[in-house]
Amino acid sequence: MKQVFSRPPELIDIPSHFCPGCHHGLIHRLTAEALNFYGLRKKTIAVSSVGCSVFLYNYIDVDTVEAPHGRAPAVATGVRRVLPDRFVFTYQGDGDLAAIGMSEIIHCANRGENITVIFVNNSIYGMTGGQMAPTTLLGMKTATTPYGRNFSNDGYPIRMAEFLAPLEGVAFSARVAVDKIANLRRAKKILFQAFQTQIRGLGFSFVEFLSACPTNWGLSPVEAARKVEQEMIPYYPLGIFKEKKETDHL
Amino acid sequence: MKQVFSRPPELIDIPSHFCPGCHHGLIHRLTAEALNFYGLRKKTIAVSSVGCSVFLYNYIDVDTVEAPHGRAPAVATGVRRVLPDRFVFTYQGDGDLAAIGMSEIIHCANRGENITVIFVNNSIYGMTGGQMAPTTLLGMKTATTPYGRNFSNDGYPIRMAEFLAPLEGVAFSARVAVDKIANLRRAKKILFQAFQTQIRGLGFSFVEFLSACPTNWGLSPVEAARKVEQEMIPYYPLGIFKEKKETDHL
Amino acid sequence: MGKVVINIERCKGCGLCLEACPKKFLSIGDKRNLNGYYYVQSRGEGECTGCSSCAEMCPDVVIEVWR
Amino acid sequence: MGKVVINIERCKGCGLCLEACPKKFLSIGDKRNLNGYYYVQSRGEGECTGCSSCAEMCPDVVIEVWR
Amino acid sequence: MDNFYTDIIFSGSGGQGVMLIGNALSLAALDRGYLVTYMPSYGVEMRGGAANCTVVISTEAIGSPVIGFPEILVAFNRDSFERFKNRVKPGGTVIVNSTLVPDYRVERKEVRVLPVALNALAQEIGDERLMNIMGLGALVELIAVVGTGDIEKVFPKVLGRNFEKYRDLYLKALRVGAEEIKKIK
Amino acid sequence: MDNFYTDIIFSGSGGQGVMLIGNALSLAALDRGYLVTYMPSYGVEMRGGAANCTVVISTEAIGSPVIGFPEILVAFNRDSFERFKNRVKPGGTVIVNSTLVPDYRVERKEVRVLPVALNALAQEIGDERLMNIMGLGALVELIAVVGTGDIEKVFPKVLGRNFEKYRDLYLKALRVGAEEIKKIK
Amino acid sequence: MAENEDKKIFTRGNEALAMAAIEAGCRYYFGYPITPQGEIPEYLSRELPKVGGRFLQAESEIASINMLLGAGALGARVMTSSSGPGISLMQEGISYMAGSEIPGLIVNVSRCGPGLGGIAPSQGDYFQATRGGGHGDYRTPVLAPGSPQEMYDLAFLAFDLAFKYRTPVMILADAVIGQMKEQVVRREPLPPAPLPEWALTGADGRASRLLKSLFLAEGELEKQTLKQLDKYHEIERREPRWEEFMTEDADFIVIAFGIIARIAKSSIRMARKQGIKAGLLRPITLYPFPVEPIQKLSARVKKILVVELNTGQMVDDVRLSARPGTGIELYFRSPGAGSLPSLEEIAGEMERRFR
Amino acid sequence: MAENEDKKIFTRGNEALAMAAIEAGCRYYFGYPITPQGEIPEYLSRELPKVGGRFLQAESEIASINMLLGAGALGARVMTSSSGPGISLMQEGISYMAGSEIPGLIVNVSRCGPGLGGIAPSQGDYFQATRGGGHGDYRTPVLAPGSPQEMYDLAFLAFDLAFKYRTPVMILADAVIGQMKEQVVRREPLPPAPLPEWALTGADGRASRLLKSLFLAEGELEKQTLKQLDKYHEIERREPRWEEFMTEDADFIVIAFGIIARIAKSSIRMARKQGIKAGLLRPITLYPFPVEPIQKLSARVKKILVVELNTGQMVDDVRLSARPGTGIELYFRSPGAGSLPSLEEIAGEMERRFR
Ligand SMILES: Cc1ncc(C[n+]2csc(CCOP(=O)(O)OP(=O)(O)O)c2C)c(N)n1
Ligand SMILES: Cc1ncc(C[n+]2csc(CCOP(=O)(O)OP(=O)(O)O)c2C)c(N)n1
Ligand code: SF4
Ligand code: SF4
Ligand code: SF4
Ligand code: SF4
Ligand code: SF4
Ligand code: SF4
Ligand SMILES: [Mg+2]
Ligand SMILES: [Mg+2]
Repeated sequence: MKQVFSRPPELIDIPSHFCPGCHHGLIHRLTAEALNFYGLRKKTIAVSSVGCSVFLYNYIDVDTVEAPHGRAPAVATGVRRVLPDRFVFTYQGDGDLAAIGMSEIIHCANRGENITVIFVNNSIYGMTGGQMAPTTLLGMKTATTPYGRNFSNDGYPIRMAEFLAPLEGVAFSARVAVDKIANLRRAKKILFQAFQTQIRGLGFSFVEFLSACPTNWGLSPVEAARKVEQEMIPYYPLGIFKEKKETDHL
Repeated sequence: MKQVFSRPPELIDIPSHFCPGCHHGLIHRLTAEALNFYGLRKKTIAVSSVGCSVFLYNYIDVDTVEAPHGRAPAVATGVRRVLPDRFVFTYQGDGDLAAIGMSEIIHCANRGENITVIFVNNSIYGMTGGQMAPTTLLGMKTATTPYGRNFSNDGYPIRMAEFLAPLEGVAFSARVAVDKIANLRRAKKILFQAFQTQIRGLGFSFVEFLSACPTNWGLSPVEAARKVEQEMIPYYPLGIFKEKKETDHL
Repeated sequence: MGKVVINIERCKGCGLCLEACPKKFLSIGDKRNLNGYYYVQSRGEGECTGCSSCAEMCPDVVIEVWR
Repeated sequence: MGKVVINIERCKGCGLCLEACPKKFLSIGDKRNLNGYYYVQSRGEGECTGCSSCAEMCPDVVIEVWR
Repeated sequence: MDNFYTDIIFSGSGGQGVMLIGNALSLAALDRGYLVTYMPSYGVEMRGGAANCTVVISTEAIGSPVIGFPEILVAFNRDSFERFKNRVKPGGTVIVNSTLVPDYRVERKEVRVLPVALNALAQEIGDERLMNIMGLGALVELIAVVGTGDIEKVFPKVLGRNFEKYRDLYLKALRVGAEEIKKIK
Repeated sequence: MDNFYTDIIFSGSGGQGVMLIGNALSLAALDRGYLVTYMPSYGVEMRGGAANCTVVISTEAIGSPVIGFPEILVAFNRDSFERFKNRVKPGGTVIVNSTLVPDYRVERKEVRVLPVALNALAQEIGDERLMNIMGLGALVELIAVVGTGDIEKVFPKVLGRNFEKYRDLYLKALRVGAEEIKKIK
Repeated sequence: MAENEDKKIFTRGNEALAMAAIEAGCRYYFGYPITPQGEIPEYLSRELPKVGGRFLQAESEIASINMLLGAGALGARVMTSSSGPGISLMQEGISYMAGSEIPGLIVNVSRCGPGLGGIAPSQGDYFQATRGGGHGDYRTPVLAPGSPQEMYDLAFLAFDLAFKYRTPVMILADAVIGQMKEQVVRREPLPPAPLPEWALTGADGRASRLLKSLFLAEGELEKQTLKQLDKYHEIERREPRWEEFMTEDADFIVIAFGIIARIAKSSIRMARKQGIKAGLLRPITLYPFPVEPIQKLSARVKKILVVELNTGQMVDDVRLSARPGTGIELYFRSPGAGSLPSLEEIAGEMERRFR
Repeated sequence: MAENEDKKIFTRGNEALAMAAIEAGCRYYFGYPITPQGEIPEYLSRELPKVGGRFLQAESEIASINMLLGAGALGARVMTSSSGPGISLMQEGISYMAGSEIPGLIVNVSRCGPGLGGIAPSQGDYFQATRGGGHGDYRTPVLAPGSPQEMYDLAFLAFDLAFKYRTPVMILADAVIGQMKEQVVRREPLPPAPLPEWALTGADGRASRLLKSLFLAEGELEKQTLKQLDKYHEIERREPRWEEFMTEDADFIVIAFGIIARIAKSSIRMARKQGIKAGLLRPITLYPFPVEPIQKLSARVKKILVVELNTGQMVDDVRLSARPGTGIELYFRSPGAGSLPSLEEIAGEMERRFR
């Protein structure tokens, strides 16, 4: 018999701190697999962000700098400018990227920084205990929308993958999910594509992962995954929204 | 004989501090005319921003609060939440709104705050002496792009009116110019439309004015106006990009 | 038939009004105002229709128009 | 014909793997591991094809698959 | 009232209802005229499932609601037992859930360990989830500052409607816990 | 070198080349072995067209490069004349551009006013824009710290290629300015 | 919750503060989530709509403070809350509010830094709070609650001061005071306050108003700052608040605030039992600092021990306040998980230094 | 410009600093426009590309400081520059850099506040700079140049200190020092510095590295902060720098920094002519503050006059440094257009107080 599935060595072999059924774990693994596939461990500089995934560096075995909440794209820009030949990625939650970090992500994308952004949209602030995120669905109750998110007070949930796509600097933008095996496998392919976008120097690549937060959704892991399918995907369609085939600016 | 053109009383009768031929003066006047037309003086709260137009309050005779650089949309949100029946507008330069204030403008737009944003895109930092703005055209030399703006270092000039339009909260988004009389008259109509959008409670309205900065462009006022026509409008097309006819969220 | 009244002390001589005048009724003169600007004046030929274009294009709201 | 190796002490009993198994080969047992989680185990019936779906869906990378 | 002071750490995993019983004890002691502080764990501390709270009950003004070395530890699972057992003050007591920590051991002589098979006993009376209430019953019996009756009075506040519905079960759990302690203390 | 100190404010509107002559004077004085500071107006101060700079020339270490009350004012237009005229130190001097400020008047007796019709004279020699150089010539003659020759030496640095092209014109402007002052000082 | 209707409640510091804010007339909240202050927005998102107020989770702390500025400019009672990193991000906005004389309440339920640091309690933001972490010459009154009861009481005081002096006011609590529950006695809610005469409302029947911090004309900013300085001097004269505990006969004084002062009180009781005549001075206002009582005490006592949960910040203010020559010592614990000193630890320090 | 090739040049403070940064090995600049520091980015946008460096105008000050953090994490010599409001916005990032021990240079060419304030020179950011305007217990070395020459020299020192101590370093200048031109003598550019052993470069042939400021485990943050505290103590011991001027025989001492110290020197010359034996102590490092020389002088002189262009900030540090009982007075001008004191004004104050 041959081992057909094993932990990628880029994913450090320790127990994770994530709640049971949290999709962060899956997205971490896919990231490690992509690093592995392209042989990037030795030339990668990762930028972690603030959220449940702050401990990225405990799990992914690459050089890492911890960015302040929301600022990973700016930190990554600093990294990128100094070492243009390294592989650089950020890993950011939806509070981090789409609320406090909105300016940094847009300008980074618009500059076409040749980095990859892994964006984990779980429609909630996980780490701080379940407050409304910019991505929280309308009507959803959270710690700070006890009566449900309401457009006229709280605005609409924002679709980052589509929103960023029109920016000239964006070479690749897509949305994926890991709620079931088919989506997960497609997610992996798309993440690999994003990595390749950077490797080929095409510019800014962005992959939005729909992700379950069973804890703050108050659901079991299986129910939470189902909510991704039944409530999130209808509002946040999966797909590739931009895909440059070659650099336009060199 | 009848007087067919005179200074609107909302525009305080003092000399302006703007450079000769600066379009800020025109945009100020159109703003005053709109306030006049809709009889808004008594119920308006204006939010000024930081840039050459910081002295808005010296010219426009309404209650005004001065926002920190880039934060006018947040300040306006505070205003709007306390007094939902007042007329609220911000007046912001392109450095202010599209660089440092990117996060605030997007979130304000996305929330659909019922305010009007007057956005003055002169493709440069006027007040601080002609540095690159997010809107500076490619190739343009500025104090901080002495070799011309270059995409691979500085990113692409950003088209705010189009960029904001897809956000659900945005009720009205348009781009206008005041470089010659036809454009100016159309600009006035569109500004009035934006004001009406707010008056009717439809949500966030946004008017981007292409504007000349003869001083920092190093051109005469007439040449500068011509540059608006020949270089800016081709990249920044005039038009209405979004126009909601009724509220969708009440 | 129109008439323009120019507040010459406020004029900055930018020339936007003359560009806008369909009648080429205006010009920049050779006298300076107190602020040192060569200010705008009627060219002394042609006729003003009172169309207001000049006034509308003036960033400093220097011109009043009568008709 | 496949085989799954489950690192039961790492399992958090979330159940995502069993949902993913086309063969319904896995189940959550009634024993807890040291962390207090009821962990996943083979149901003892059916057959594992070694398709890896379970392992791929496990957020905690608990399962190794052989084929 | 005589001078009195005690402090307790309740500790377990997220779902075990640790905070709830800490609150109940606090309110009951308050009703009895004591000064009380309650200090929960919070934030990232809670990720990975740990949850604990500290209750201080005293007749004198309470300084710190945070107790490094408690007089009493109520440990609902292995992690919390391991984390806090060596911090219990000399002369102090540990109530440990022996269902989940069958091999409980405190190396220190001066600390008394009272094992109660909380999950098992709770299952016996019909619902494993009542283990926290049972733990509270045990603790109340141990410290003898408030009675189970006092706890009963505050239950509506902390349990809400559930209490109306399952009143008897709750009270039974409380009682069983207390009785277990009586047996061994 | 004997002890020496003077400070000058050059003031005019944006296009008048005020900063340029301040720089030229500074460099020339530096070459002569003086200590020199140059302080420009900057930022929003410059909006609306005002521009000024302050040059301090001294044999002793210079404290403030910002001078509230200068010994000498060179005023190229009305605004700057009005703004600074009453700040000139008792015993000080104002060189004023009498083309643009025909009705110059300083109310204070202790201040000497030297009118030079800079625009007019510059026009005469062929280019009104040379008024700033002419003003510099006047100032140099007045303070007699550096000669027009010293200024000539630094012109390539501050004027760049223009100087090669219009060398004679620049020097003429300098001379005319100096001569005007000689006439009236 | 039913318990909220009683006058005596057992509640968390954060909730007590939020409750008091509403009772003090606050109707607007703008804030961004951060631990350990989460219960404040949680409470207000639930309760503000019930009293006709508005709760908005802002997209960032920068947006929050600027929404505060906008709402405050209308004369509304408005607040935000955050912790360490979020408060740092607010510094520009706070400076603008101070410069524009716009009132508002900023709550810092302090956690440990620098950087992301941790979420344990801390007093490491003392300098930032009391010296104006933002640019320019301004100060903000800073209130340091020592219990949930004071979280409650000081919220009232904060709004009083904010409107009396037209200034942003900060409540500097810490994770323990914010998270702990204790009994709190509530008072009567304040009646609605009249709109201040500087408030922006639309220039209806009056000249238009302006709130700004830019003063460019010669002499203008200096004048404005000196006016503000007078205000700060008045605050320094009239508003210092502190608690003295067993100081009457004390030979030794501990100076501490917030959670540390609470613990130190128990330590003092312990030390007294051991025959050390110690007392406590607890600054309740960190700015204005209670200079006078420290001056007085320092003339009398043998030694002062400053205890802080940081690497030594307030000790500067104590040194600046005490009579020259006073023996002032510092005991600190650098904040972080597990570093909150116990009462025995502080008592031990007293023993060591006061014996 | 041809003049740049000489070793003696007549240049603006801002340009001298930018020039020196390049010569000290700085190859990366991230910054956002603001007056009065515009010449720094202007110079660097022109010159950095010529030496293989990168210049990026960031979208904001927050982005700037975080780009600094990212570039600094790679061991690169990197800088930003700003003024008042922009520096306030950087406080979170500076705190993170300090917490993560990432070096970098932050230049504050100070203007007046609070809020938008004005663009006149100011020393109103003294507290912010020296006390850590950000959250948590950290300090940053702060260098205060008094001339264009020192703008030049201190840029070298700043990078030295930043890398020696793995810390962000601030140069606190003011609008006058930044804008004025004066003669500057240049030195030889530094040879390229070796990459520090903590730098992130990709984990090639070694274990992966991590730079962070989060320390959650029990005791971890306390340990880290105490380690940093040792560093700060070392800085306080080894790095104070100051200038003394005519202090040997002085009966009176003026203490001032930056532009004020420059002016005060002339005032002292004037006072000496009037027979007042005055001298000047000018702190060059504001943190570490030159405690020792002030202690020494205070034991000897009759009075100390602190002169500041703010409402009185450094005076606290002087009080904390001087021997108890020293007569310390403060003369300040609140910053704003037209409020820079003249030499006569300061001399007058000396006359009044020292006579
Ligand atoms: C400046 C700042 N503001 C707020 C916080 C508190 N905080 C920590 S994580 C977080 C958001 C977490 O949500 P998200 O980014 O969606 O990540 P998730 O935990 O959901 O994966 C916040 C607000 C902080 N650390 N810094
Ligand atoms: C936080 C902050 N950063 C920078 C500045 C400096 N500043 C003043 S105005 C301005 C930008 C002006 O450009 P723009 O917004 O395009 O307005 P314009 O002058 O061109 O009309 C800047 C960067 C500031 N005042 N505050
Ligand atoms: S709180 Fe949510 S996002 Fe965070 S670890 Fe738990 S499940 Fe995952
Ligand atoms: S600098 Fe430009 S934008 Fe500013 S006033 Fe002058 S022309 Fe207008
Ligand atoms: S009103 Fe019309 S015709 Fe008359 S001057 Fe003006 S633009 Fe010309
Ligand atoms: S447009 Fe106005 S300011 Fe310009 S020249 Fe005409 S009148 Fe003068
Ligand atoms: S490998 Fe496939 S068949 Fe085997 S247990 Fe896993 S999912 Fe089921
Ligand atoms: S998915 Fe993993 S953690 Fe979840 S039950 Fe299966 S093996 Fe256990
Ligand atoms: Mg999230
Ligand atoms: Mg602009």
